[in-house]
Amino acid sequence: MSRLWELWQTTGIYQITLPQIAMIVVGFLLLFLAIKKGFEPLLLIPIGFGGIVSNIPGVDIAVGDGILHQFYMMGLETGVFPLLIFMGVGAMTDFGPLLANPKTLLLGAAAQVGIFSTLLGALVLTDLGIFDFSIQQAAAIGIIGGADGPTAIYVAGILAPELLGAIAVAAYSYMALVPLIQPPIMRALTTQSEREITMVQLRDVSQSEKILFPLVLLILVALVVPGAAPLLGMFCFGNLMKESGVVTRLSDTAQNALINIVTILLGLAVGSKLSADQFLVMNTLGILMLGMVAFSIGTAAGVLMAKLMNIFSSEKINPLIGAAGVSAVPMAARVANKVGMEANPHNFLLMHAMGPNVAGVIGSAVAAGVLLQFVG
Amino acid sequence: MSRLWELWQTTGIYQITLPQIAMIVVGFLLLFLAIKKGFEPLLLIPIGFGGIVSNIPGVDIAVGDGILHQFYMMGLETGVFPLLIFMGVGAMTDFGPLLANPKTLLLGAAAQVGIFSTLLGALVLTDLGIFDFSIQQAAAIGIIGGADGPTAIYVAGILAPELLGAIAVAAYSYMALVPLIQPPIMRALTTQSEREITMVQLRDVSQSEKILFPLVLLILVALVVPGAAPLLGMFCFGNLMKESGVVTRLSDTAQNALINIVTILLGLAVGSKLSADQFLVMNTLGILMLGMVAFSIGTAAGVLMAKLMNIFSSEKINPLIGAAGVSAVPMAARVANKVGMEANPHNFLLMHAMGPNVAGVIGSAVAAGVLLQFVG
Amino acid sequence: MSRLWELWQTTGIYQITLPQIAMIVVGFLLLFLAIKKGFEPLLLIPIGFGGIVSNIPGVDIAVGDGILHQFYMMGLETGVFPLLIFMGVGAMTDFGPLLANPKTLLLGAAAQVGIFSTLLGALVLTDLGIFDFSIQQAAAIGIIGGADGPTAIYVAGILAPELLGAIAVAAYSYMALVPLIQPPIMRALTTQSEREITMVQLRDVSQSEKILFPLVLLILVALVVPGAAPLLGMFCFGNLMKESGVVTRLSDTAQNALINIVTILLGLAVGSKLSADQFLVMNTLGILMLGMVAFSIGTAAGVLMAKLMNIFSSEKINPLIGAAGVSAVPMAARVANKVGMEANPHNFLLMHAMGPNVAGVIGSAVAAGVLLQFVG
Amino acid sequence: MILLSLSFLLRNQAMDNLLNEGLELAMFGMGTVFVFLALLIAATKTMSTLVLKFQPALADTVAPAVTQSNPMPEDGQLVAVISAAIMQHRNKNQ
Amino acid sequence: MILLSLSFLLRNQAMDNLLNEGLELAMFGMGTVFVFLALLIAATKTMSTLVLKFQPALADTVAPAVTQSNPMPEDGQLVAVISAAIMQHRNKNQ
Amino acid sequence: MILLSLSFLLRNQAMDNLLNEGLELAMFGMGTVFVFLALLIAATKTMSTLVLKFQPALADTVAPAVTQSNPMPEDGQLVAVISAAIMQHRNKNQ
Ligand code: NA
Ligand code: NA
Ligand code: NA
Repeated sequence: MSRLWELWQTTGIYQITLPQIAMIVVGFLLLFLAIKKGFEPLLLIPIGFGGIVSNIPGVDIAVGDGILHQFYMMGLETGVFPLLIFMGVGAMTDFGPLLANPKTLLLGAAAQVGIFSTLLGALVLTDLGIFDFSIQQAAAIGIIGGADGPTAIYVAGILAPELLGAIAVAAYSYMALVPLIQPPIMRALTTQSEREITMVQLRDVSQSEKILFPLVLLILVALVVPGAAPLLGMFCFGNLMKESGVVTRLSDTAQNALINIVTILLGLAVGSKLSADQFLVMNTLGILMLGMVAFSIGTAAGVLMAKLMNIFSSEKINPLIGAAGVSAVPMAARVANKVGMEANPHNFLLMHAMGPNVAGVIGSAVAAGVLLQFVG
Repeated sequence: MSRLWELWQTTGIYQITLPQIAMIVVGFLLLFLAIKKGFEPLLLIPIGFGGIVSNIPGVDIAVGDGILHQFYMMGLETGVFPLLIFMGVGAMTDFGPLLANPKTLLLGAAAQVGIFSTLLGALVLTDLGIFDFSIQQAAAIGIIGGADGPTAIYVAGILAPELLGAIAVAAYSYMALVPLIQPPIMRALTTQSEREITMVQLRDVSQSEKILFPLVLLILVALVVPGAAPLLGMFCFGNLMKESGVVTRLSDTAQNALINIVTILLGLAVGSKLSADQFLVMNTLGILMLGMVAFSIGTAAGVLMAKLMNIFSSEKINPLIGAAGVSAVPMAARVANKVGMEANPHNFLLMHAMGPNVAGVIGSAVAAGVLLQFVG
Repeated sequence: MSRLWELWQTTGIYQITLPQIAMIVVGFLLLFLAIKKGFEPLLLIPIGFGGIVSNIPGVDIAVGDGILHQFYMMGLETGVFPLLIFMGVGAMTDFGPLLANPKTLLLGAAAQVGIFSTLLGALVLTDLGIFDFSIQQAAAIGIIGGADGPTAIYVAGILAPELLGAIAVAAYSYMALVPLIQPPIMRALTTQSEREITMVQLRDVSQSEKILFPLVLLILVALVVPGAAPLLGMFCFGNLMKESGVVTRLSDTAQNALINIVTILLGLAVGSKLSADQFLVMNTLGILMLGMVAFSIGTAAGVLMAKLMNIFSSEKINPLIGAAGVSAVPMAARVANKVGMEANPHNFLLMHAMGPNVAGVIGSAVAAGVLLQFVG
Repeated sequence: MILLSLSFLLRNQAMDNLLNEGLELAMFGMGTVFVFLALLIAATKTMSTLVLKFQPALADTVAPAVTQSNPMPEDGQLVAVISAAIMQHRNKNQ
Repeated sequence: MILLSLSFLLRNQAMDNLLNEGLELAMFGMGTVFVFLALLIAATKTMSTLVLKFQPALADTVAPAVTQSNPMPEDGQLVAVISAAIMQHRNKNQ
Repeated sequence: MILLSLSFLLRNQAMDNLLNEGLELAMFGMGTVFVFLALLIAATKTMSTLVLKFQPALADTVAPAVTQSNPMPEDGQLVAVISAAIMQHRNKNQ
């Protein structure tokens, strides 16, 4: 009988705690959102599943020798996984629209206001005693506003690994919510006639420009923000492999087998940070709130910057594409296009919005570099 | 001249020992079986080749900084390789037939009798002084009866790494021999009329059920056998990726590039455990014998369980599909189909046998979880 | 203001040194050669790019926790990357032409004279006080003459990691320059009538011979040069996977996803050795010079060996295919074919040259094994 | 002599303990496997019944939602669930 | 009481320091982002202008060179650049 | 002065040792490469001869055996070989 009692003690029913149940429910919710609602399923399925298994009691999965903890140590503690994903994203990125209209880079800069105001917001909430964030943690939270998954995970892994789970969940959830978060802000800050602005068709960009751009970007990073070199270096490397046209097999692998393998492992590793004792803290609420604020401010700043540029420039920009500056590639560009077509059904903004969209990736990686350099 | 003598001393001809020659012959035999006889070539080619190079004298390949030892430390010592393979297998598994007829899960349970009776057999042989197995070793040997390669390797890697080579060789050899081991047992335990039983066609299973099944299984694992969570967690994760339909690129990679890479490395790593001094011990003979016993008992138990279920149920099961409960996917299911068609050429049992076949994977993973929890 | 000054001090413009600028220029030159001139782009793009980012000041990329240093520690320090590439190359190699005319193996042996005379050359230059190479370094430099990238990287990684960058750059640059280096030497050492020699068509080789060859080679390595077993073991394993025909999925992965992933990581890791302080040393000049000498002597030795063989054999060999013995697969074989067609437009030497070409891979791996065994 | 047979007995006892332990493990093991798979049968049947009951409703929604008609409520759900969980956890720990 | 309010003041000072640091970081950060992207605009435009200017010359050479018509000069270039760099480096360090 | 030239001599001796070592290595190395590849020629020719001799027998069996007509004897072979090896190993170590 005493043996049966011991056996019973090994079961999950006996050992499970309420917080663990709560986190398993959160994990299932993430799976539900990913599968049924199409919320960034590539990341949220591994993260959600990883979150569930990390809260199974009585077995080490997210700690010690557990498989998810091994993935975490292998790829997040070291930064290898987000950097490899960034390389793959680089190999998938087409800088053509940006090269055709380089001034849209400024929209990608403006949208990063979301990062820094959120950082300040986190510190103000700490000042007010509502939450308790260090400056490193505030910086890691701010980067959610970059709307770029691997950048957020890379920065959080270095500056605030204890918040990694919440930051990744917030970043990917809000990226999936871009079609809901952005349109009201975009409409509120623009007039009907602004939304109707049509833009001149983009010129063709030569292969040479596409090959040289990642190298120009790399040099500038080296000279101005070395702290952004790991992120943007890998990004430019991926893009150069693609555009050079002479290493198709490497570029294909970076865009497929390699990025897929790393995505699976990274998602599970992030999931290991969804264990109840790390995730169910007040700070998580703050992160979810601040992340939403970051997206909203970034969107607003992008739109307003476009309006500002229109004051000084004769060639008008449709301010809706400013919202695409937060990155969230390619969702935010699609949203700009959709809201634009509501105002003028013949106005196709998609390609125009792709410029600020990829500019936003560069912008947030630069912001990440600054943060890593100063508080890392 | 003394230099030439030194040179001669570095050659393999000078350094090689009889046991090393014997193991190289064993390695060639495994290659022969894999290539010429089609014995589980995906695993036995890397294992056999790894075994050969591990017995080359005068160079560190299976020890120290040797490449195969590095693969071993990287993937078997940590459990990463078998778990990633299990994820890939999950992404390849179709639970449809099982969902259409869930009671066949009991057949997958019954076949695990092979595991536990072999465990006992190993301890009895130790009691009789014929072999010398600890309870951990006995458990690792028993799991051969699970007829599931990655499960056996995962368990052996934790409970008895010193037996890993012999256990893996036995598991894959006997899995390849399923078409020879099972039919006589199946025929001996069934009557002609039992073998002729035709089964009602399986109902169609909806996508929703297929998505929910891995999650239901996962919850049950969490609540009842947390020790099985690493194995079944990765398995369910792979299956969910496949069935969710929203992460096709991840599922494809898990089923192809990733599982292939890991199979190569895992096979070579297992091969590193075929060095003469670890493999050429009396216990290896015991393992080969007991492994055969395990398969036979598992087969018998599956068949008998099906007959037992027919006593209590009106909807008759063809007892041949009980033999598929040992797993050895999909070989055992094919064997059940073949033996069934000998009795009744119009009786297609293949799909019916797939249910117990995948149930056997779950059953042996649960058994593995129990063993890891109690003697790990 | 003092804060602005601090900010300025973090920029690359402030921190960069002349040697770093020089190395960044070298990196761009490698990219230029790879992209515009088609110089071994699969390796020189990652190496060149890695070299550039490794010389960005103020950020750890090639040292400490930097991503490229992690790749280096993961794959070059351990030897894993070059060995996995060798496995993939094995899976891509067709030994058919070699099996049809096995005596061409001697041409692959002769071409290795380049390795050992370069080794001696490096020691003579040290003796003369011009450079300062240890015997390990001299051996690592000599192996450039093997004209085989992964072999050179594997050997340099073990014998002289401090020279790895220069050796890899020299090896791949000269492999790309084979069409320029070899023809003058080939023409100088042969008469017009020798270059016109036509060779009898190669016999068909059976599948059995192709399966058995890697095994025969492996046994011979085990018996004679165990030190070559890691390199040739992985090579034979890849080839056996391909020729066995029963593990197509593993062979395909070894030839594609796996080798591509490893090539990216290996190239970047080699690039990490192009940091100014390691690369901008006098010894690098010596390596570039000696590497050229190694290629030239290897070419000459191959051609002369073919002429020597013609003295003793009735079945004449076109001495041009001797030059293919340096390996540089398949470039050197194409060069032999091209020079042959200049002499006789109807003389197709390509398939005949593939024999010594792959023999050269075996030959330099054996030479590498000897060097590792005696000075490793 | 006595010592020898005693040590033999002791050895046998140790062995029998091992056998006993093995028997216990085998019983608990098979028991757990059967209980687990029986529970899985029940759970699977329940799941299938529920799914088939709501099939008309589910059939069209289960397909990967390419259009995100109205995901907001669910995210509200997410934030609500997480918040509730944190609150509960906090109260418990105080 | 006095101590308490003092500690509160001190805490606020520490807090204000944190806020100040945050403000500085935000200003420098946004500044760097804007300066960087503005420089990138300039660099990109310059690059594009140069490329378009030499386009006729570049157009055909940029395509991956399958034929290596005359690569030697470039390798000479490589060796020359590396040599020059090493010499310079050496002279500087002497 | 004497010391200097002595040290120069000593240095040269050390150098010559290095050169000698290098020469030895080069000779042994080239020797091994040639011996190895000569043996490989012999082994390959023997292998090919044997294969071509038994080709009719081998031709159809070498193709990956999809059907496992009668693999049992071979497994018997495997167990027999392993058993024999273990026995031999054991006897030797006793
Ligand atoms: Na961004
Ligand atoms: Na099983
Ligand atoms: Na070679």
